[in-house]
Amino acid sequence: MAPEILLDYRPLWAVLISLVAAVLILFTGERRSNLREAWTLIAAFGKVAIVFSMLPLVLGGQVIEIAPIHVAQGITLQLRVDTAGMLFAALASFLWVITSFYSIGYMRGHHEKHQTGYFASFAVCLSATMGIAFSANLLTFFVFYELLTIATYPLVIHKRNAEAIKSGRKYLAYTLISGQLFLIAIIWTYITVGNGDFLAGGFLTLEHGSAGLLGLMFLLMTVGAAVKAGVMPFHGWLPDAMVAPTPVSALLHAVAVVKAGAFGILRVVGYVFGPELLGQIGAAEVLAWFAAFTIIVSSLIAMNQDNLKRRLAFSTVGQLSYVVLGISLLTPLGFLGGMYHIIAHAFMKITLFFCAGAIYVTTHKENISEMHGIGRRMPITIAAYTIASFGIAGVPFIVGFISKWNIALGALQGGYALYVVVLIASAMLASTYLLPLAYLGFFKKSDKFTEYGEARKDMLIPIVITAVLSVVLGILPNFGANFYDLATMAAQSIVQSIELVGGGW
Amino acid sequence: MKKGFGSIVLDASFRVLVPFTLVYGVYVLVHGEYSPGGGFQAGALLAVGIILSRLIQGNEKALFNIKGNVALILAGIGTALYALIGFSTIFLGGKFLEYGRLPFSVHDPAELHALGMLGIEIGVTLCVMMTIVAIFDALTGEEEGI
Amino acid sequence: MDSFITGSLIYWLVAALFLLGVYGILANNNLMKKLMAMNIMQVAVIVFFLILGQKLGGTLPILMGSDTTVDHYINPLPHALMLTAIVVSLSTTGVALALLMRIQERYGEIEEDDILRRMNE
Amino acid sequence: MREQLPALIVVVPLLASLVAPLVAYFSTALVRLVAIAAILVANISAIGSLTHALTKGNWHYHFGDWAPPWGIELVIDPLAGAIAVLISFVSLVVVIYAGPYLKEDGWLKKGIFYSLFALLTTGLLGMVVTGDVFNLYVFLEISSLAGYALIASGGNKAVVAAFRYLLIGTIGASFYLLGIGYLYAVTGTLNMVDLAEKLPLLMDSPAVIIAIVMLVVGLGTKMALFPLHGWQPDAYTYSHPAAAAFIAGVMGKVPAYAAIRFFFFIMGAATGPVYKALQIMGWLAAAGIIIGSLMAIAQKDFRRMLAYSSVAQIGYVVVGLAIGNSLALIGAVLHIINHAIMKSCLFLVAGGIQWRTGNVSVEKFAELNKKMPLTMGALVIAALSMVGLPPTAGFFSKWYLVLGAIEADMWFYVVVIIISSLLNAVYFFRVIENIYMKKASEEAKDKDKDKGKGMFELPLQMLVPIVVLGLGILVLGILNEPIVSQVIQFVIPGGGQ
Amino acid sequence: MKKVSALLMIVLAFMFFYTASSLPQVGDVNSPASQHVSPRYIEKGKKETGSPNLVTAVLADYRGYDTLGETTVIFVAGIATVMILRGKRKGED
Repeated sequence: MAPEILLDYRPLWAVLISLVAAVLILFTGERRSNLREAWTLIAAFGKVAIVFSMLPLVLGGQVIEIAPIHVAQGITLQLRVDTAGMLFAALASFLWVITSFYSIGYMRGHHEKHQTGYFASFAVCLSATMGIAFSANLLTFFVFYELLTIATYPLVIHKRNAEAIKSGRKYLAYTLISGQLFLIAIIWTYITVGNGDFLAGGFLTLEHGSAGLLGLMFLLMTVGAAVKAGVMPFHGWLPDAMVAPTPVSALLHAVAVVKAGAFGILRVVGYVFGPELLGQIGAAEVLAWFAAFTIIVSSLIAMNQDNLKRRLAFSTVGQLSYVVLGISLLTPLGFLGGMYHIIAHAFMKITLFFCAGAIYVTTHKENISEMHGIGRRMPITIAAYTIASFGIAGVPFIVGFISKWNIALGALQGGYALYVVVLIASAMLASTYLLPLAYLGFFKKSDKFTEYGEARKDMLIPIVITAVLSVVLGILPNFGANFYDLATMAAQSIVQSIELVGGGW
Repeated sequence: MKKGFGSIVLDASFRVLVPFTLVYGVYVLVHGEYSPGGGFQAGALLAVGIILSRLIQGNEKALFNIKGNVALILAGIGTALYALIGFSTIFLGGKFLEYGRLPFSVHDPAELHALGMLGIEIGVTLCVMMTIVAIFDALTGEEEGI
Repeated sequence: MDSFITGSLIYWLVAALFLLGVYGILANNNLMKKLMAMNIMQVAVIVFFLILGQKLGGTLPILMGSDTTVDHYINPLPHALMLTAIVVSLSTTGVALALLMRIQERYGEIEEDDILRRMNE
Repeated sequence: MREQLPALIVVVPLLASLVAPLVAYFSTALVRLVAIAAILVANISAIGSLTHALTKGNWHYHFGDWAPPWGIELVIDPLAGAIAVLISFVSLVVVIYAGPYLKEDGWLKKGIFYSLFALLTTGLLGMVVTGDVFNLYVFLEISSLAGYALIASGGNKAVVAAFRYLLIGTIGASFYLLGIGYLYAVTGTLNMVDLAEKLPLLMDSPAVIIAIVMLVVGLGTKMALFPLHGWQPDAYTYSHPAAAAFIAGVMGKVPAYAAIRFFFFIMGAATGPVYKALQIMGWLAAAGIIIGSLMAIAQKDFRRMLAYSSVAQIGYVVVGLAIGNSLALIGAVLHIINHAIMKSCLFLVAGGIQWRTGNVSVEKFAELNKKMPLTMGALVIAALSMVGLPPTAGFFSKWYLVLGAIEADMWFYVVVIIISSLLNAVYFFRVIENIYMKKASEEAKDKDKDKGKGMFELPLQMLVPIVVLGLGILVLGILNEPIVSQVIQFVIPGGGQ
Repeated sequence: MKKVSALLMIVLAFMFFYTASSLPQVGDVNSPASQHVSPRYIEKGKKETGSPNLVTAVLADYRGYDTLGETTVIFVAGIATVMILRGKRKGED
């Protein structure tokens, strides 16, 4: 089923709008902070409008293309909106709005320094994310991928203290090295194939080289993407990046960076190599093993973290590996579940980080052991936190359940019962490391929190929105942006089969 | 040389030596295309004449008392003369340094080349002479810093 | 053997001269000696070119009367080139001497290793 | 005048440099204008010649209307045209930048500076556009002498650096001269086109082989190819700050261009000895890339760090030659252009920092982003480009080099290039960290001379060139495809058609 | 350093000596240098340039552009020397 191609500049605008915003923000500067935040919000809403205006076309089976620049002979920087890209773009652009509101509140409530640089690089990050979502070939993908690396660096080192610099170096070391490996693989692909255009189902075949060479290529590419996705053993930078302010962590872990990594793995597996080839050379199984390993181990590590944000970070490492696992199962439902988990995890984890940030700004407490009885004072926040935690644990009627269910079905489809066990085990672990805060918060008595009240309005409202949305999406998976249909269509296009047995519910 | 080391012998020899050197330099210049010689050698000789007059008579009384700065400017002018001859042939519709286009009325085009060569040799002579003088001044270290 | 002496020996000598110059630049520690070695090296190159212009039975290339037989005059091109090369080496030496004077008046010596040590401290 | 453009490229700046002392005697403001105008004319002529060469084929200009090989000719093919445009452009930018540095100097020093600068430009342009190997030597010496003087005028340390550069540079020039002497001995001609016809028959003669060795040593010394780079760091570090950007950015590239000219156009790289020589050069360059980057990491002085990184970057070009297929050659030429712009931009920034705060040590760069935001922005762009991150210019030259290396199955070079770009990341991000994250110590704040109290962070004459080059890096990166497909792919031998 | 460079020189010397035999014999009237370009200077030089001194003819006319460069080199040497000796930066000993 060849989708009809539609030439349109909207993808380009979607990428550029926040770049323009970044420039405007830089020139507006620290003094006129209201105008500066105004730029952020305008860009955010504009981006959402553009992206969602393309949604019906994509749902109608169309593909939007635009090739702004030729890089070299036969190599173009090309943007294409297909179902998977639409999924990611809609998610990121929507969550950017919420995050901008939240971070304005956070920054003001917290009197952070360097806010201009913060909002500017934030906007650039979103541009890069859009580019990653809409990139039509490997080179475009790589360009925006590196842009994302650079744009995230100022966010990681936001606090400008020694610790921040150290983690910033670590971040750069990981991402730049993996980026170079990625680059080798990309150039190699261009040499062997002649072009790197993403094709649903993959464009590499066994004619392009022996299984060993292709396996090496796959390894290079996945390492390049897995570092950003924080798959063990490449997760080292992720918890250290926790020194960044909370909205940044929310952006890093829920919206942009790690999701870009997961999305990169999706592109590599589904659109460069394709399930068929990977099934032949059996490279995906290795990836699946790594993912399963990461899921268990990261949960175990997370349990011993007292710092709330570090704990959430390790839980992110685990949850991202769900996506990787679902994708590397190479089964239709696996792809579906993996892609939908990008959505699900985004909503749940952003809620969790928002809560952590709200607690930090209001009470300046970061460690769980100090949060006894906090629920008495901040009931709404902790309630939202609890909902999200249940979602991560995979309780039905919350969005996390749908994706996990599909991944499990996908595992059965592929006949790997073991992964189902992994999923269940990790669900147990998740509940054990996330729920204690809710328990302490509500049921432990403590007089520490008499002086604090509920969080600021402009931080509370986003929390409530995301929490509610994760419930709504758990009941109507297609609510809003038809995420579920998008994921289904993408999965179908990848495995080129209509028979998508069962699926969600 | 502020005062020079003038003595009777030197002054006497000066009267013979310097004019001879200068004339010989000019001869080498103009005769350069019939015998070994040319602008560079001529420039060196003329410079020697000037430097001799300085060494013997001292800067104040020197016959040709050219300060280093002026010498430098003149050296540039000398080379510029060479380049301008090249430019002139461009403006006369030829290529750079195409002596055949020089605007003189002669019965044999080869003479135009000879004239052109003479012209550039003069430029070269001026450049070499003045450069040597300028270097001499700089080396004696009597000129103030720039 | 005779042909070697008349024909190729000079190349050996020129090469030896050139390499002596290069070795002098590399091995000497006194900057002035380096400069002299540099001149030796340049002279070797100049001589090499002039050799290329030689012709048996050729005289210096100034036409006598109307005789324009090629073999009667040695090749004028290398001489013209080497005039340029001589002037270049002269200019280089002049600039080098000026630099040397500055070094001398700043450091009071022209021994390279001492100067480098004092530069970097 | 249209048909005179190739000559104008060289002789106009030459004439300007000759009359500079005279003009300066009357008006020091006028001499600056004269120098700028002359270089601008050269730039325009270079662009005109390049377009002519691209549209109507190579352009031969016979001096004195003597047909080669008897006379001297200029040959403007796309390669020469492109490099000439590059040189004149960088020269133009830097000569505009030089103004504020000379404020306190007297008329003679101003005149001599602009004269030397124009002569350096003339020499480099003359080397690029000439079609005669001996003429190349003459202009090589002009540029070298002007370069020695400009370096020596940077202070007392600079004098020593200039003297050592003079000795080593003269060795290089003599080796080059001896090399063309051998070529002349076996072919009897000095004209490049003529040589290109005669040499292929003589390729296995020992004289040609030794000529190749001489050329490798001579040009390698001049381009500071490892291990012949000993003169380069001091020379670049201590040279006159107003000219450092031009010297460091362009002077090393022209010998590299000459190497391309000799090995690919005159001799033909396919032939055995040249191929072997290029392989050896390639290995040396690979070693130079790694060692130069490591040395750069060890440096504290910003300019010295940049100088060592130049040792590494010229290695990229030579590696491109060693790989030798068309993609790698495109990469090499592209890198000559990109790196000239990047390195000039970085040295301009270094000069600006020195001018504003009086220090060049990376440790003291803290909080410069507050004092001079635009300059630091340019520095960041240039740094990213040196690391080779898209979409800056540096990425694309690296892209072509790696493309060529993989196509030629020379994975060794791929690894080297990747490692070196990571090393670049190490030292450039160290600089960026120092600028944006360190807290400035008090005495550093006090040491800020009051020069920055103007309307802008730097005088406009200095700020505009920095910004122009900074944007130029981005433009070169984004407009990379048209540049390659319109120009660069025609510069490689037999390329394009 | 000394030993290394001496070794290098010896190696180069052997290269030179080895290649010397492949160069034309000294004074060989049939060497390429004597056969290819220079004959025209001798045969037509006087007629074309009017100068019986062929070296001057080549220097100043056929290769006049080189000589322009050569003169420029002298000029550069002059201004370079003045710059170096008299152009000390202020505030330097």
